[in-house]
Amino acid sequence: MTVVLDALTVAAVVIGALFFMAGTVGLLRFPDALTRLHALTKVDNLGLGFIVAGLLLQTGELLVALKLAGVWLFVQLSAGIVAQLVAQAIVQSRRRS
Amino acid sequence: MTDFLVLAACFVMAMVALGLIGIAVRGPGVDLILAVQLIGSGGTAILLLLAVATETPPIIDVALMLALLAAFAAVAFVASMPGATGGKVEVADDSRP
Amino acid sequence: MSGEALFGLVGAAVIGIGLFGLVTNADALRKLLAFNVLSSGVFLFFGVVARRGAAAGLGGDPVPQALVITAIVVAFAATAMAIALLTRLFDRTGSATLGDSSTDEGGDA
Amino acid sequence: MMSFTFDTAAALLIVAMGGWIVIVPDVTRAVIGFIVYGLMLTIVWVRLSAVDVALTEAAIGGGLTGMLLINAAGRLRSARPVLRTDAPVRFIAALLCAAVSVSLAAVIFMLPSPAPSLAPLAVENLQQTGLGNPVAAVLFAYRALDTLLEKVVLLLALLSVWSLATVGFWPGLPGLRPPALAGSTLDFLARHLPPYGIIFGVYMCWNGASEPGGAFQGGTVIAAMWLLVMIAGMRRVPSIDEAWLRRSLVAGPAIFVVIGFAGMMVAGSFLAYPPDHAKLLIVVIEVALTLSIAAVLGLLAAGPPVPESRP
Repeated sequence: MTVVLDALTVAAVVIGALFFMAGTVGLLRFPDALTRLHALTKVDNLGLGFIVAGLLLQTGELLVALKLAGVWLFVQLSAGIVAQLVAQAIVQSRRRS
Repeated sequence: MTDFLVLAACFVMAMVALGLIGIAVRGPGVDLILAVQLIGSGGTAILLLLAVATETPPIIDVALMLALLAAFAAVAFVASMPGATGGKVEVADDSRP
Repeated sequence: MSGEALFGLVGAAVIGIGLFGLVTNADALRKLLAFNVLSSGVFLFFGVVARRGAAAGLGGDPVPQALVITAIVVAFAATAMAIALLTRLFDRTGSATLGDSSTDEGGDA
Repeated sequence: MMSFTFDTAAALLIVAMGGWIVIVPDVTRAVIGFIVYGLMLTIVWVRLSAVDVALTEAAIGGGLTGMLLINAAGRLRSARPVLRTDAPVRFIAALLCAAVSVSLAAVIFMLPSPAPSLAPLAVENLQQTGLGNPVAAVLFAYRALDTLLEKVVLLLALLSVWSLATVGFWPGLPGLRPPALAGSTLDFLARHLPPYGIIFGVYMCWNGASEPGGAFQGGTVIAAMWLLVMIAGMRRVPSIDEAWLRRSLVAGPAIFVVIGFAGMMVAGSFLAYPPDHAKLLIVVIEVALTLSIAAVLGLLAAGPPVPESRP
């Protein structure tokens, strides 16, 4: 049982880490600020989701698991709205220049 | 498992570092704030990995704090951008001498 | 080399970097930034001392840790005050340096 | 082994960022660099087993100081450019600073071994305070006087910031103004983030007695959420002479002092707690301090009172 759980954790964390890599590649390679923002926000949060899913399988305590999931949900909320705000600012600064 | 999770944390940190270098070599501009977004999601992932790897649940609170304050700093940056300030000012006159 | 010695070296390096920024930048806001970098290095030293004092089931000596918490809060208050002074200086003189103010038009700074 | 690799990577990143902050020509980039540096240091503090410090560093070092510096950089954007010091001077300064660093690095290897530690004493007396978090015990029981005086320092700092008010604008509104872009997204953010943030702040304060956290961390989070609501223009920035504001500023230190003097009568010395009620009293102090810290830090970040319209 533990072996299966461990294998699932490894798989999920590796997928999450690869998403972080994809996000960084997008950040380095995409041509303008809006696409870079898109790469960073979406992909990194997905990566964080996979990592949290993998970590959930390793925690025995319910409270710890709830907190882990709570952090992920909170980051979804805040990063999502902040990304909108940054996008607005990018569009605004383009309009000015 | 511990070693694997710390390895994953190393990997995410390397990705964050690469992303930061990418932002650093680019000139000034709005997408500077992507650095804060990057450390917000990447740093949260690193801390969560460390929390489970070292079996120290309070580190999860640190991850939440990091995510929350990274969002706050991003908002403060967007709000202070040139052109963003100066227009709408809400003042009640009753407090004036 | 242990992890805490490594972070001690980081503290030493960061103190040097902060000091360099503090003496070579004429712009007061940059001085303030450098000063904050310097103080973070000093805090790291406390962190290393605390970590070395790990005993009785604790990961570190709580006394230096509590000192650093106090120090971080006070450093924030000092930074806030410095920034208030600096923006006031800028409002009066149009300048944000601590250098020779004889050419500034405001005068009384 | 793996964790040493991690530590080395974190160490290199921190030093590189510190250097970047100091040498990058543009102030705004340096300020963003400093925020990222502060958030990154959080991870180092976690590696040094100082979770309480990590929480404080993330909240104040990254978040609130960052906001202060960002606003200052924005305000000073039109300042005259400053000439940097000459190359020879910078070279000599670099040499001297490197010498300082090298001597400090040498000190790290000369620290006494075994390291002196107050940890056993702190744990031994933890029972008497009724607390579970030794750092909270140091802050509120063993060295309570330091913490009390620190609160006074915060109030004095706020007074000196306020005393920089423009002539004729006392009492007035602190310099924080909602930006013109205040629109639907910022509104949405200011409606949805603070409830969670405030719950987290209260949790930090409540949890601080037994786990890492406490009045400082909780108060800072609440201050950040308050500032967010004011930046979004959802709540007016309060005038600095409003009674509720003044009361919440002094509530924490005042209760702290009252309990301190009560300790003189009941337990024999200033700031001593009667053993049976130590935890209750400390929690009362922490709750009041959380409120006061939130008010002081928020107002410190909001700045001195200013005229209504800025050029």
